[in-house]
Amino acid sequence: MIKPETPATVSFDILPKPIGPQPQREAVVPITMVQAINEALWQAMSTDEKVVIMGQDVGLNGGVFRVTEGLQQQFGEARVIDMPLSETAIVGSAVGMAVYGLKPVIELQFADYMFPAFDQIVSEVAKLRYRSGGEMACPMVIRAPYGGGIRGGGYHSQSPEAYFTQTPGLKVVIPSTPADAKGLLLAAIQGNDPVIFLEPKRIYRTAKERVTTDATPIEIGKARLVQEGTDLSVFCYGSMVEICQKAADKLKKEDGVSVEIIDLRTLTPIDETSILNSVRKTGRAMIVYEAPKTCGYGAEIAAIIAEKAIDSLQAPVKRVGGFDTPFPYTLESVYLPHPARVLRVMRELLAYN
Amino acid sequence: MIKPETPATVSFDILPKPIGPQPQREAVVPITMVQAINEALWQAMSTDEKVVIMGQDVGLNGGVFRVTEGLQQQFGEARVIDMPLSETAIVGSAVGMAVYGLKPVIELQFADYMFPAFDQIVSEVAKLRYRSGGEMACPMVIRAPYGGGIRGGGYHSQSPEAYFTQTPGLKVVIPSTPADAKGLLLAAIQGNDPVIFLEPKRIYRTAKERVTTDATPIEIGKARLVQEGTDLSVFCYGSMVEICQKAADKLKKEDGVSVEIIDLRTLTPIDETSILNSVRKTGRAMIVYEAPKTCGYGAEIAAIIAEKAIDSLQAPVKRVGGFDTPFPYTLESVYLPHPARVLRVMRELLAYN
Amino acid sequence: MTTTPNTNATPPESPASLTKHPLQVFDPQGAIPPLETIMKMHRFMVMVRLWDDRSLKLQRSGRIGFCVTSHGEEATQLGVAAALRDNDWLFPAYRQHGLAMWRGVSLLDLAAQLYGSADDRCEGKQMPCHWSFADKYFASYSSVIGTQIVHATGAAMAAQISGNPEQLAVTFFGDGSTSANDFHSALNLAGVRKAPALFVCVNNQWAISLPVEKQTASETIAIKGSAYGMPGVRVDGNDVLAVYQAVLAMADRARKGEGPALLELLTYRVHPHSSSDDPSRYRATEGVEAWKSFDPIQRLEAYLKYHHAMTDEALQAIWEAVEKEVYEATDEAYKVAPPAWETVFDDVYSELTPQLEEQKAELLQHETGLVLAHAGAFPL
Amino acid sequence: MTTTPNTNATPPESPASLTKHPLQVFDPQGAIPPLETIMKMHRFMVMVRLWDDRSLKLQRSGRIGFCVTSHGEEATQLGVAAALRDNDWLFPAYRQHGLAMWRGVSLLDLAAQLYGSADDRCEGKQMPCHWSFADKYFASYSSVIGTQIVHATGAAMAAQISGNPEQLAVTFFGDGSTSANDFHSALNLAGVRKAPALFVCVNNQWAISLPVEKQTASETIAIKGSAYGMPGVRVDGNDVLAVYQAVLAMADRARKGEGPALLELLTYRVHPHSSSDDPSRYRATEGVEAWKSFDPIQRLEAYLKYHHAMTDEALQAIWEAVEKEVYEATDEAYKVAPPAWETVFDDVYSELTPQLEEQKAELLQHETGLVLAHAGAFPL
Ligand SMILES: Cc1ncc(C[n+]2csc(CCOP(=O)(O)OP(=O)(O)O)c2C)c(N)n1
Ligand SMILES: Cc1ncc(C[n+]2csc(CCOP(=O)(O)OP(=O)(O)O)c2C)c(N)n1
Ligand SMILES: [Mg+2]
Ligand SMILES: [Mg+2]
Repeated sequence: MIKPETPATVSFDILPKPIGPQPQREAVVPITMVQAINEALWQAMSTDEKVVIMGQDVGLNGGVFRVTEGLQQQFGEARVIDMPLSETAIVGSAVGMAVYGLKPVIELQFADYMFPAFDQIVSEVAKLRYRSGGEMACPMVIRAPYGGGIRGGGYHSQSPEAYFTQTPGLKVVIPSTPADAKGLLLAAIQGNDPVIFLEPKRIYRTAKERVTTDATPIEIGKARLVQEGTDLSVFCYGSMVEICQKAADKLKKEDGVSVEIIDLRTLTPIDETSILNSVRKTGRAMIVYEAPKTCGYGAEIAAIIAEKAIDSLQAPVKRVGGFDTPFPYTLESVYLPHPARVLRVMRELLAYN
Repeated sequence: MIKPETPATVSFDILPKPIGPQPQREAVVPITMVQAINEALWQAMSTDEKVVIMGQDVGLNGGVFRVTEGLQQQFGEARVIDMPLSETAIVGSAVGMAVYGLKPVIELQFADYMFPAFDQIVSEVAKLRYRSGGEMACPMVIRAPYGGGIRGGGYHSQSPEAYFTQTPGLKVVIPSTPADAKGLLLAAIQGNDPVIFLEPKRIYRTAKERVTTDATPIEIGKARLVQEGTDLSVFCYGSMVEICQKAADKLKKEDGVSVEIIDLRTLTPIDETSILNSVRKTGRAMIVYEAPKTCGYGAEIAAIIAEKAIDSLQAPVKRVGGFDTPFPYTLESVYLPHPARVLRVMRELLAYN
Repeated sequence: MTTTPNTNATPPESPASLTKHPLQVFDPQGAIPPLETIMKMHRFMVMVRLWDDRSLKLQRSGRIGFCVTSHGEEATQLGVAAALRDNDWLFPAYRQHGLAMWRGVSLLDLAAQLYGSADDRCEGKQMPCHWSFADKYFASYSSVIGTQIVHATGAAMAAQISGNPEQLAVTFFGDGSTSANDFHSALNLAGVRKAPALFVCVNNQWAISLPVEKQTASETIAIKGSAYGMPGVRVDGNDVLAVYQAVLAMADRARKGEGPALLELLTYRVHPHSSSDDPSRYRATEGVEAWKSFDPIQRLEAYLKYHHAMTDEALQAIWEAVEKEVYEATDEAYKVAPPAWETVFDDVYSELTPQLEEQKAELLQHETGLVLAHAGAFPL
Repeated sequence: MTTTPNTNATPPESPASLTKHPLQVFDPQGAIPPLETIMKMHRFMVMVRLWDDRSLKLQRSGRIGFCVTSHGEEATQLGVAAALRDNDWLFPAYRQHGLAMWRGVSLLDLAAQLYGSADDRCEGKQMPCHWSFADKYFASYSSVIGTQIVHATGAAMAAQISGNPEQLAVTFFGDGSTSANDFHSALNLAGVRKAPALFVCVNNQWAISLPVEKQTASETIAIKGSAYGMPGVRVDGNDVLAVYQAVLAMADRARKGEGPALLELLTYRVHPHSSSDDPSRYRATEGVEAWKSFDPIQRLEAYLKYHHAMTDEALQAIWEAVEKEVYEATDEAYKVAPPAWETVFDDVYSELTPQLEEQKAELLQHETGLVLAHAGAFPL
């Protein structure tokens, strides 16, 4: 069917323009994930004036985690918008903006507060392209800090990724390093689809690494090989990558065993090829995530392996997740997968015959 | 720690009382799922005056599917409440009612419209008991017709069960027969926990069976053996049970193969024992559900099998789900798992060596 | 609390008691639009009426599974349509096809959507009457009550940001929808940003079986504007010129940067809620009859005749011509086949993901021979 | 739209410009409560003040990870508390510990919650200042802005249904929270049902960094009542007797079945939003200083002295006695150990599910020997 051209709706005469050049930094000096994301936003806004930032306290306050620091001063109140206390308003109005032709990049203050906007995300953002037969779409990025480890209790610590990975129409991205955060966020903003971009707040400032100063996107849809190994495949993402690395280091040192760690990084679309290749190589697989174990994203990875790599398996597929409870306050470090728990399960898997 | 007794808050002097006895029917005459649910509601309201029904159009109109037919006439407007068009208001106010001591039974018009109430369900209903250290709770039942097959398009056909099965604090129940619908609903209303009760609207009126006239609950947490078999285990629920039965019948007739079908029926808590026993017996397993395949509830079942019954497996664990797309309108029967597709996958599994 | 079940037998507001002074402009001194425009409004109101009649027949005869109609609410569509500019964005609900017609969407396109055929611009992805026409600035409505309202706020903010503050976003929703989360979010945000948006509430006094006085205790819908710092205007929604006037005034204000407005167009849902609804269960017929005698098309025709702009015969000719158009389009579109199976995977994303590629390949490899169940009516 | 970043340097509404005629009752002719009650209010206002100071110190010294304070907002708590009955349900947010104190919750119980210790009645499941005391009809607040508002509507409906229409449900929320979905749902439903609920908005003019005029364009918060068919009353929230009066009047009305009310208590957030917030990033200090001179405790003490009800020395003695209580309780509670590890599985459901049994067994079998990271502050 030939469809009528949608007219370039209107002219875009966006004001104000940036007031100054992007601050320079030394490429060799390692930066935090917060800095990397801030830089990605800065660069995206500089190169595409249709990029607009919206959220609570993102303006003068620079966001409660300071991720949007300096952006309103630089790009003005029209493009860095402090929103009223309604996530429905934030996401819903972003749909209208995207339909109009802008590219909204939303910050929701905590991933726990995606739920008041859940209907707009799942019913509207995810499905607008489909239901309109492709005549309309609402590419946008919804950023939210997620996960535990900062003593934020039940409503500042949740990991809601699986709510979104089961929603066709959304892409779901979770970086685990500053460089990935920058590159993946740039790709998300440049892309044509809505992206849920979850940021592991626990490692917002704890790990630093060198990040390129230029604006090079990292392709969405590809996992990252953290370390090669031969005896066991560990799939993880977000702040769990570091936890798995710690456990693997210990295992290497104490048992001389070589673990392959894969940072899934883009949860939708799933990089099945990397997952299956690794399992076919090592014959043993486990998944580590901090959301409640049951029906979490790890279930999908286990299911894919059970469906497509069963012949290679020399042991059960194991999941280490959070408990099937709401997120606790005092006992959060009991709840969260920690290196010792991961290590124990690694050993169980390796001992399996 | 010894906690202060919460006083029986107040007297309950609920008005009006029922105006007449429950209509009699012949126990031998088969009834539909709609009738069975209506009867369960009637009986629950008669025996426990704290049971209150709330929803859109549940009063004079008897609900858009007529499930609450006659209840307002019988129990009055105070206990069968027509609510304004806000699912947030419905679920949120039910939390307050439950805290007060009533037992709300909510009807949401379509499962697709659970999303505007998602925050109240996931943040409040599911977590109130936990976060208050058990001092408060909000047992209630949230009923909603779900699933496809009635040409309702993308927003009257979704299967959102996995959004709830990954939410600790909620129980999730899906009946597939009139008798189960009645017994499980009675158990849900009598229980002390919040229950998401999803009703497969496609078979609301298509299948009839004999149902006991008395109010006997069916325990939540137990799967139902639909038919015994030796060669292959099929796990399913809701309207997919019938689809699987059709495929199994054909397989029996044409290939002489014996399929075991298990209706999971209560998705949370999971009846792992029944699942694992069956797989250990047959060595082959598949899961059939109509929600999008990726990260659907079937992933959890596959993961459990991969984790705990890997040694018994003689073939990959297969999932037949809806496609990873929003629910379509014209092509819904292409989208939905149908007996032919299920049969094909059964044969693939059985042929696997 | 203990009222008897039948309190809503009388309609909440009968035409005789339009007491809260809604704006009315059936007065030739008023700044009504040129006769040409009025005639065009009339023609499209007739088209909506006949389209709805035809849809219901198509539904009854099983050609389509479902429809919603807007009998008696035609003035709320064409009065607004005529007062807007062609590039003002529309964020309608499911009873606003009159605006699509006014904007020039062909009846063939509309009919293809009813059938969900291969010609349907939504590719058969949405149920009947949930159309969208991006080239006409007519946005897609999901089904989820209220969500479109906040989209309009966003589009209006986008117009502002993009240096086009005179381009409006206009959204439609019912009285029932004012209870939805998104109504609140949308109006509050628009108020704060002084966004060029118009919020048009078609108060037809019912939300399926719920009468408006059980929907909200606010005295009117219009008064809700004050909660968001915007004017609320109550208009006789069966008076197409009043609707036109009110929209023009509020649109003018918004284009000048003076901010959004809430319009309450008071009308009545004469038909059942949808092809699946049976109002005899919950409302008496008196209200319906009363409002039928207050019909917006009849009122407009009486006006045209009184002012000698039209004769009975000329009007008759319009009805006949439009009816022919409607029948031809719906019959012609019926011949088109459904979309190809593999289109079910299109437009989830801008490109197929590996998972969708795999599922598509599986479908094409294994299932092309199947004959699947088709059609059948949506049962509610 | 293109205002410079510093427009909100001046506070939106300084005490000198309380122009919209809020109710005030610092007039001895008025029907104020007995002196005894006023004295009790005073004592608890002092307790809240000193409790907050102490919490902040505990946070700064690393004993607790987080706290929220209500400096300057004490009258909004005790004025309401004193005007209610003991079995009226409370659905507070996170700045209402004064009501728990008034109802007789011990400082030890409050302190245990700050530490999340084994004595915490929430079993360490919630972050500091998110307490609940079911025996005092003091409901649990999640953290998710606004959700409690609609719970109150439900509890009020339940009271009605259960034949106790004189028992109120009273909820608290901030100016920011009026933008939330649940505010809208709650008030609309309560209006329709004439539920015996009071909606108390503590308008402290800030939602973290957002000043109230960027939160909503409505002229006042009180005016929003009209959208729901209920009265909206604007009260000087730093005048504890005005608060008391207004609540008493609206409570009376609600108990008589005349329906719910919205109360706007105008005050100012003198402290940072929470222990994690740095207001110097987004607001000037003038507003804060102005409002400090409008302090509710000082005003009450001036009143008490003017009427010779108290001397400076007597007041001083109260401050000292209360401070001692606060320190003793917070020091005593600090000695209690955290909850046992396996309690992490309690109270998800009324009983453990098989999955939780399994996870608990695994924890107890394998992980008792571990030493896990502890404490550390909530960084925002
Ligand atoms: C969130 C949500 N809840 C419930 C429904 C079911 N539903 C469809 S239309 C309708 C009534 C709408 O009433 P109103 O807004 O007054 O519009 P009208 O139909 O009168 O034009 C309801 C409850 C829905 N579509 N979405
Ligand atoms: C749904 C949701 N969104 C965002 C937040 C983060 N947040 C916590 S408090 C707050 C501001 C609340 O302002 P207000 O309602 O005025 O209460 P106040 O803090 O002034 O007492 C925000 C945005 C939250 N807790 N919940
Ligand atoms: Mg209506
Ligand atoms: Mg505030």
